[in-house]
Amino acid sequence: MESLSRFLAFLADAIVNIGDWIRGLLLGAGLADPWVSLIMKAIGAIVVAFFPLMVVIFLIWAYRKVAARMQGRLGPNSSGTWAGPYGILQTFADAIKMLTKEDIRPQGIDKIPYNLAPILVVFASIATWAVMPFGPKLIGTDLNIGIFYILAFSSAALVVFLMAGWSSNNKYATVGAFRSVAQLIGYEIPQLLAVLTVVMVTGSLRMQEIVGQQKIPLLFQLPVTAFIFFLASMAEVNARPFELLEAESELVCGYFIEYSGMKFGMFYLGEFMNSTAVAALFATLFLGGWRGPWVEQAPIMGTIWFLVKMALMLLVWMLIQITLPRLRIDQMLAFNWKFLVPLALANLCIIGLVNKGITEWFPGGVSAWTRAGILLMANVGIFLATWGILAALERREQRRREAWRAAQVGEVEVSA
Amino acid sequence: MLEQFIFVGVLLVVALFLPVVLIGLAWLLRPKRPNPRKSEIYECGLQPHGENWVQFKAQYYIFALVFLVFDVEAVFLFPWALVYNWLPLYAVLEGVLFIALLAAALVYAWQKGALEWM
Amino acid sequence: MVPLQWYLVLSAAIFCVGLYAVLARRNAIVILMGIELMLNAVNINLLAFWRYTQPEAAVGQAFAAFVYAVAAAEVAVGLALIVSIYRNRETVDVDEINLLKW
Amino acid sequence: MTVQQVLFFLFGAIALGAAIGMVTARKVFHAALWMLLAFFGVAGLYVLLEAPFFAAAQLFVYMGAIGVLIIYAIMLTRGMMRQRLPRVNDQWWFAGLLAAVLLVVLVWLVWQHPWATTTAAAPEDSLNRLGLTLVDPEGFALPFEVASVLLVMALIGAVTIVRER
Repeated sequence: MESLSRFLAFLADAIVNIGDWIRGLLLGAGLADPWVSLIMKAIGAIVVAFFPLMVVIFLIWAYRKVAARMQGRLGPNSSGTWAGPYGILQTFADAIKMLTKEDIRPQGIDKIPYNLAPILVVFASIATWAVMPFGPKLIGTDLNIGIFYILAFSSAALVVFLMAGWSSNNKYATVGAFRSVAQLIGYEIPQLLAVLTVVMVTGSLRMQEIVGQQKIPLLFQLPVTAFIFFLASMAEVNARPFELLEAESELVCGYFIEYSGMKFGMFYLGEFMNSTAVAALFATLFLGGWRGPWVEQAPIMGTIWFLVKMALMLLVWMLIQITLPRLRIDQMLAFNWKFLVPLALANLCIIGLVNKGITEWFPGGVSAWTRAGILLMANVGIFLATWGILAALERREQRRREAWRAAQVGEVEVSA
Repeated sequence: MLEQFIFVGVLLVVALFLPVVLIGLAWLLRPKRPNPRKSEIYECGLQPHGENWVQFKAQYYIFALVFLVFDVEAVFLFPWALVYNWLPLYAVLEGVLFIALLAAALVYAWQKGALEWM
Repeated sequence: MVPLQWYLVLSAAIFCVGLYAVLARRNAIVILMGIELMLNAVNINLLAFWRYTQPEAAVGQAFAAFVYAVAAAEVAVGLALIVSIYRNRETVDVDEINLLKW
Repeated sequence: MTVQQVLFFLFGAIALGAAIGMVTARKVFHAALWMLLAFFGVAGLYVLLEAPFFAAAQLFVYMGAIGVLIIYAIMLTRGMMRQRLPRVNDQWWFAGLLAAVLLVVLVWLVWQHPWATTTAAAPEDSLNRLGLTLVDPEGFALPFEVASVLLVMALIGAVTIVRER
């Protein structure tokens, strides 16, 4: 009985306890304290770097399985060539295939950028995990610029796509790179503005602080912000309604058309890692991260809640991606510039004013629930108003276009 | 403050090593039999012709321009949003004015048709 | 602790490299890149002075932020001009852009 | 030599080496990539200066936005690449001389001046102070708004210049 309760206490905060155990072991071996903390940091970094890799290995299998089931197929399974129960070993088989595939270097490539690009893609997406809060005490490092650090790395990674596209010496790759960067930079703006709204309401850039502020998850306080962030990040990770980066029928494969073997694998990996990171980010910013019942008693539950919320977001991501067809590039850019960005700007201003107004008009202070209720109502108002205005604008535009077309009838040449 | 960045530094090194190791492993395992037909640039099976020079539209540049303006705006707005809870109302209004001016820029670009995909 | 002089010398060196790019290169885009490099050198100086003289005041940081705004405005308009010149004259070589010379 | 000094030399070497690479690069695209590497080195220096916000902003604005803008501009003026022109103009030796003289003068000035530095640690909340200063009417409220106006003007000007009619 005694040993069982000790085991349970160990299990309640398992990851921190294992860390303490290793630290004790190293200190016992006679190492100086700064070296021990450096080694601990290195172990932590390796764990953090391998976490998205592990998730991706599982995610690729889950994606294929879910997609197959939704399309009435079986997907990877154990019949035929054996791939483990439910085909769970399929991803490993794919990995082995990629490892042993010939790496074709096309002629006329720009060697150094060409070889550097696949490395940097994975580099940038692992780097964002440094500040992701996995649990109450489990975080790589709680930087005081937290969320801005993540945005900075995902923004700097854009150049890598241009590097890959241009150095491939291929028309499709170049066009693909330029198009995809046009898409990504567009959708980064609403994402940025949504994050700004979150920072404003929680009053911190620290990831743990943002999680700590969410007694009521921000999804229920700022649904419009969550909506903007979700759509923008869907586009950022190149999920299907916005999947123009690798539109097979138009651009063959986008900017990484000339890559093969493991270098292609790196782009593939980077894409799935980014999806995972975005799901984790959404869970942290809007669903309360590791917050949930029983976290006080057993901190390990926090990590489990975090993983559950992340998995939920990934499932939503998969379902949307598998169901919807692709947009045209003009539709997609118009959706961003003419809907999401104005909405995000209006949202930022109005939430800022309303939230400050609550503080100004109720000098006694209000309960968190009242504030959340008022913010929610303001959100609904913003959404309806924006929708109305944009619909009216679009109708006007439509009329103008029809009038223009009517005027064109009869002329021989119609400009494209 | 710098101690916090040790972890970032270590993670960046690990993050650089991971893909290098994977690609290096592939380099050891893979077959290497290049031939000129194989290393041709892929153009849907046709003979590639010309360089990868394509006429680009200035539209791309305009999108990047608007993005740049909003990015720089973020550098100013993040410190503002961080201290938002301590600010008096007029300081919040200053921030809103800042955003409104940028919204005006967006409206200008929209009205000029710079945001259309041509 | 790194002495302040080291930062100042490094930023002077980067500034001079940028200056050389501005004065000697022919491609207008590289000239703009040189200006960006010079602005970066200035920013290193601003932040170094902030850190080493008045870390409790935010003036140095505020100036660095304004340098970002100026750099962005400069590069946006400068590159727009270059693109426009290229469209009319098919060149971005500053030695050939001599319409105002006599 | 402390760890900080080693890191200073590392990032300083990246920044300066990449800057020199940018100046000497033959292709414009390579010059742009060198420039991005120089920006990365400078971001490392900002971390050493305990201004992590500016390090992130460096990645965010310079590598993300300005880098993309410059590469787009290179692409739009791509026809240039086929002409084989010398990289530098006829006065390159004079420019190099001028830059070298300026460097010597600046280094001399920096070394002979007794800088009054403080060893006080940077405050943990320096970013909050920046935010408060930016909207403080006694501080930078006016430049803050003017920065916005400047950006708007730059956008309007650039869109007017570059738009295809």
